[in-house]
Amino acid sequence: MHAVLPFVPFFPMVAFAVLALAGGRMAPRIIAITGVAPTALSALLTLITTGAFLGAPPDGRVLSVSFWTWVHIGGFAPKIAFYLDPLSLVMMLVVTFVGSLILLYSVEFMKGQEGYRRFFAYMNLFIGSMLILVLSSDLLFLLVGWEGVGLSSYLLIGFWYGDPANGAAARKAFIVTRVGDTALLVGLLLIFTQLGSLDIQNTMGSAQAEWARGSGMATAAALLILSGAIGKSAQLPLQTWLPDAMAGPTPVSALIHAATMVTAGVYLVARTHVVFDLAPAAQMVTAIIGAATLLYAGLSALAQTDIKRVLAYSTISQIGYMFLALGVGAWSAAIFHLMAHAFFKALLFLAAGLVIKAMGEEHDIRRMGGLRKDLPIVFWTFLIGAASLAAFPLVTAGFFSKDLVVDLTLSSQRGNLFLWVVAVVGALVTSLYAFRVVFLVFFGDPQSTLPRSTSPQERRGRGFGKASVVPLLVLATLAVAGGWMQLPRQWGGPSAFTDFLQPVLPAPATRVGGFAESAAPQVIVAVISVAAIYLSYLLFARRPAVVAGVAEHPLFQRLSNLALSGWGFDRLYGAVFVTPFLWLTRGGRGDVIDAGVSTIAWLARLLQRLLRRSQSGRLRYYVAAASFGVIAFIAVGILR
Amino acid sequence: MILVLLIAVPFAGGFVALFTARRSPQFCRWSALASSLAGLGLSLSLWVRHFTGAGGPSAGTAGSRSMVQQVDVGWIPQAGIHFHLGVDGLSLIMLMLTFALVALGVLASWRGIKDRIGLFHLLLLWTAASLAGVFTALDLFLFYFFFEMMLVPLYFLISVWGHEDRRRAAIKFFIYTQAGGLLMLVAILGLYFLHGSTTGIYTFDYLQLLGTALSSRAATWLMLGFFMAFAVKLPALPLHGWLPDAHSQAPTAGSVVLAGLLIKVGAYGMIRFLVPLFPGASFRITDVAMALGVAGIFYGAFMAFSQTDLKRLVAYTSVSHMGFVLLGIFAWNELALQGVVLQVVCHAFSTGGLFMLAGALEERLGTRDLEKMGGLWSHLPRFGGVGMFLAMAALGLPGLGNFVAEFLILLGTYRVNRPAAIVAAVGLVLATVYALWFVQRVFHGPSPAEGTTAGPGPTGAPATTAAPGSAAAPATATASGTAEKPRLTALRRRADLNRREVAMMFVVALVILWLGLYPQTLVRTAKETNDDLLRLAPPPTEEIAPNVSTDLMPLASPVLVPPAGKNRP
Amino acid sequence: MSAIPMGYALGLAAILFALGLVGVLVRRNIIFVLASIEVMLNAAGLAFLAAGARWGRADGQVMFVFILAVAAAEVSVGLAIALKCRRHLGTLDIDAISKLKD
Amino acid sequence: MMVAFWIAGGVAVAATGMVITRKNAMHALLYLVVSFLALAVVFYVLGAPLIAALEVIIYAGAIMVLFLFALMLLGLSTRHERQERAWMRPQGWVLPGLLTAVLLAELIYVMASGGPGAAPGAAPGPLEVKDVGMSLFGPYLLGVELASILLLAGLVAAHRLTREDPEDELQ
Repeated sequence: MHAVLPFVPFFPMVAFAVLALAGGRMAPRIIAITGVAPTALSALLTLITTGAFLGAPPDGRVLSVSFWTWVHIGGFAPKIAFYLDPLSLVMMLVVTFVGSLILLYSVEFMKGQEGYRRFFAYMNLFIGSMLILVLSSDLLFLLVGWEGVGLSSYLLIGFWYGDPANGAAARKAFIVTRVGDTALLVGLLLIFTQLGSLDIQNTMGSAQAEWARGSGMATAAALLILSGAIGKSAQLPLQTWLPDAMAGPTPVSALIHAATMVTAGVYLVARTHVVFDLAPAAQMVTAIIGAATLLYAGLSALAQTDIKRVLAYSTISQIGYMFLALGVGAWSAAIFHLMAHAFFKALLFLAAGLVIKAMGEEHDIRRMGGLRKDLPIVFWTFLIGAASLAAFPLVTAGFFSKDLVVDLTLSSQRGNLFLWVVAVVGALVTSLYAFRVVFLVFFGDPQSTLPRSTSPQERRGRGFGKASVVPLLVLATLAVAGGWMQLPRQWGGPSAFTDFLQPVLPAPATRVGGFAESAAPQVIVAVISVAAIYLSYLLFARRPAVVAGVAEHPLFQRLSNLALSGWGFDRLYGAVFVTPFLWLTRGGRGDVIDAGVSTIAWLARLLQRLLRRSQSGRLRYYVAAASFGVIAFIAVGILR
Repeated sequence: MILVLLIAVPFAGGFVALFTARRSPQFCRWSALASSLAGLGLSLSLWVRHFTGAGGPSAGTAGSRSMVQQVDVGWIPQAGIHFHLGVDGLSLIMLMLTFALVALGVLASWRGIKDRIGLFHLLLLWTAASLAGVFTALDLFLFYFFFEMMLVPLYFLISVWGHEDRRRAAIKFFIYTQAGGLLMLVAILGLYFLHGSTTGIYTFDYLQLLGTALSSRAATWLMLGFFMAFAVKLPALPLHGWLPDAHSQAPTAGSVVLAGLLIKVGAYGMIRFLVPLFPGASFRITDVAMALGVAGIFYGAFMAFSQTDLKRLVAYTSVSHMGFVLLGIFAWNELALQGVVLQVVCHAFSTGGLFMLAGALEERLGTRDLEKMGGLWSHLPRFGGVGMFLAMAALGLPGLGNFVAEFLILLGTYRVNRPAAIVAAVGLVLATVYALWFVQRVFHGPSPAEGTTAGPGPTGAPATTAAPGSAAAPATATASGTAEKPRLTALRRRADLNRREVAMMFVVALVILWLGLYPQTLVRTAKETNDDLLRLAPPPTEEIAPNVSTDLMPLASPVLVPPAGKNRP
Repeated sequence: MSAIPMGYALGLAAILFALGLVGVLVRRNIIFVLASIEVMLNAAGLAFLAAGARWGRADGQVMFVFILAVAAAEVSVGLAIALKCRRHLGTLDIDAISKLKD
Repeated sequence: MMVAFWIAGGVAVAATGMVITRKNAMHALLYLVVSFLALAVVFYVLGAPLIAALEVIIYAGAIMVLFLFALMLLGLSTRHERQERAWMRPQGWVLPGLLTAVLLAELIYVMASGGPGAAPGAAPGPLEVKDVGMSLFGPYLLGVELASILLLAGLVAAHRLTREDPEDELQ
């Protein structure tokens, strides 16, 4: 099993190299094969490793493969090495499995696009970097994966580079995440200077030994790591880039901006949970950020009109839940929600992609409607995804994972009632916007007169070959069945997932007795999500007159516009950072300091002009000058 | 003996190139390439013999332990001037860098230079000869001699084969460096006489001058003399005026040599001469120098972003990267010094690559103006790929050499001056801004041929909700009609990088990747020199003892509690 | 033998020199300039003589002879130039002769 | 003896003053001759009869005559006199006068305050013309030769400059 591990990230990287460097024309079929096969192979290898892990776990349930020492200067000796433990295994499963499904889907979705090869090259680069990120044993090597993921996200968002707006969105994503990465870098500096090593396990061990709980160093390190995570996972205040990242093709949004990259932040915090344990202040900050983000993003999603932006804001919101879980110490719950979210959010995105394709590149959900009959498969899979997102009780994986998070928010010692209430309100909003999309897109009468072919067969047959539909079905089953392995505590059912992660991520210390202990909170949450679905049905399917009245109200108009623009963060950052920067650089086009220094040249020229006039050519002036000189000489002689 | 050859070969090669040029330009180019590769071969042989042998350099010869080979012949004995060359890890790295980049420079101007080819290659090879001299000179007088000799051929390179404003740029370059050089000469003479007066031996020999006892005031003034000369070359912030002009007006080979090597003389000089000769004085100006370094990082980034001339943009990026070098030098501990050496080499290759790319683009498009470029990826995919790779190297993508170098520098600086390290780290974000802006304006955006319609017809994804249907992309400023870019529409598939250029870019990319993933080769070579230098000029305090005051992390939340942990380097 | 105290003679020389200088500075006719120069030369000669007389040495008088020679040569050339100037520039104004300036 | 000195000095100064202020060149030159003659008297009083004679012969005689010849060659007419008056505006005298006054003051001050100490030994014996001749052709022999060459140069220059050569006209 040792031998197998290095190949998992190796295959996608090789695929990237082959696709990027191969000159000449490659037939689309060959591109598709070299694009998808390696990741599928990695997925297979991961399954084998998982099987081996479950069956005969290696000693200490850890598998590490070391390649070489990156650089060795005095005490600084980071290594290029992989470290597989249950946490990275789960992440690897999600990345490779969901990744290969999405690659399969994009074989057909991107067919006929110019730059087909470039697309698969970048996707494989992404998957390879993500695997490096998840598997690396050294924080510095993790940074390689971390930035590699950022780079491939930049390349894929700006895939259609023809339109400068896509380029702008790509740059925005890379720069905003880079702000977070710089904070992470400073964190690394601090960690190495204080603890003398960057190897994750080693650092965590020495952190526990060195730093007292709540010590300044621990809090600083935790906060820096957190800001790196916030940048990558698009949490407040660095979340403005994700909605614009929808400029990339839909499979990109599905893979990077739903399932894997944005969850890298969650993985990082989970991986360094020891530091967060030592810094309760930082953990509280994480929880607050999580709660604030899930509410902020939920409300924004409610007002969006572009189907992909709704899902983008919903991703931000769901990751808010994960950060909330991390904040209250429920590490494995966060990872469980991460996995479930990967399944149903990827499903939603892929289904949305088909909807957009069917509607002829139309993104605005207000101009869609009644697709229920036209796209049955897409409708049912989208419905399952939306239900899972809305945590429809008992049936969907979303219910089990979100319920675990919400339950632990209340029962964990680090959690509190206020966070729980926020989480529940978030759940309500989530169900609202999830089913708003379902009702607007699939129910009601068709709004638009866009080119929708007349005959259903033709429409059904249009472009939805097996390659597009199979991933949908697989993800739909996962979105439903994915949750059964981890039933809620109160039910006494199997808790396979948290047990699997137990050695790496300890369960949070829970409060005893009282409201938290009882089953009441779970029932409340379930009831709320169902009620929200019905409310959404009322609001958006039946569209009663009173609702129209409220919609016209100016206050509601202003509020929805505000929510539409992501609560004005873009304008805020534009005013605070972008405009001063542009003003400064435009102002500084001519090199100010260079101009300063070249005033010496100007002075020389000025002096020359002055002295020129003294050479008037008239002899009498020269005699006068000479006599003036004599006088001066004598004066010096006298006065000295 | 090899050391003298290192200088003689390129020098003679210059003559050969000049005389063969009359017969056939191709033969002249090949002979120039041959002599630069010969130099490279010589330095590689030295490196293989001394640094890849039994795990480290053989016992150094007399004097400083790290000197691997020395040649010491009396030149003007009465004045104590010796033709004293010596090579150790650091100078060997610089030598290999010199010959490699000169070879790349010759290759880059294979088709670019058409008139007076012989003279061009003569000047290029003489620059290489004087650079070899600078990096191996151990006699301050000899060092100054080569330091000045280096300027003359490059001045002519810029002023004869340069672009539209070449004469002014060449003169500005010459005056800047000459003024700095003269200050250094004064400092050298000052040191010479002070040493003579205290010890009675009047000599320019670096090894003997090392330990001179100087009054703090004299040391400061002499140090400032050296600092000015190297700060001009490095370009530290206020003295960088010459760099953008010289780079944008120089021919491709000129700017490759300028960016790759001449700038490094500043860094090499500071490491080799400035701090070891005046340890006390240099550590007194550490804070000022680091502030200059950080200011340089930011200023370079801001200016790079606002340029419309491609080569000026790349020139300002090197001002920004050299800000890191200045930071690393004055952090003066093992990590920072290794970072500086790595940054010097990686920057030479990444910026050299960018200049070769800019030169190739200028050959094809006939312009350096970014406004006239845009959407080249669809027509020049190889250009795009290489441009993207080099941009990533410039912004310090982990996995490439620049990142490891900058990380080491930040690590080293973090121990000495925490705020400087943190602010410099923030500078990395600005590096991202200008690197991506460069890629956007040159390669992305609507392709010139179609003019108004979007490049490769994106069938999906209007970016923002406001965008109407995806088909009619708005005519942006860069694609203002095809009339303005007649030349671009003539781009044919064949205009992309040809085999020679791809080979060059491949070498550059390989080196950057190699230094990114396995920099140990370089670290091992420079290790001996760094230990020696740290022995000569021990840093003021081993480490800032982590007392409470410096530990208050500016970023930490207000709920900070003074740490109980002890610090383990 | 000279009962004249040197101070007086030198004073006279100084006055004559000053008058000559004013002449050169003010007058714009070349002839007058040359004449004033003669006056200044004589003043210098007087100073030499005063010193020679004072110390009883012949050197003062020898110097005067040399001054004479110089003055003679100078006047001849000066007047030649004046004639040339009159013929070509048509004027004797010393300010007109400023070709060397540009 | 002193009286002669004062009278001659006064005449010299007055004559020189008139030289500078006259509008008519001829009058100025004649006043100059008077000034030189007065100077000759001063030289004689200072105990240098040879120089006084030389002054009269060469300076007043030869050089001034040369001046007069030149003046006649130039043919100054009354038109020049009016031009002279135009050139000689009174305020033109202010600055040069001031400048010269400062110079004069300085010279006077130097002579009054400085000056050698007491004369070495008694007043020196009277200076014979023979002594002048002896030193002229003794230590200063070289000087004399050079003076002759100088005069030759002056001669050649004057000849060359005033030759009427059409082709090397000053364009």
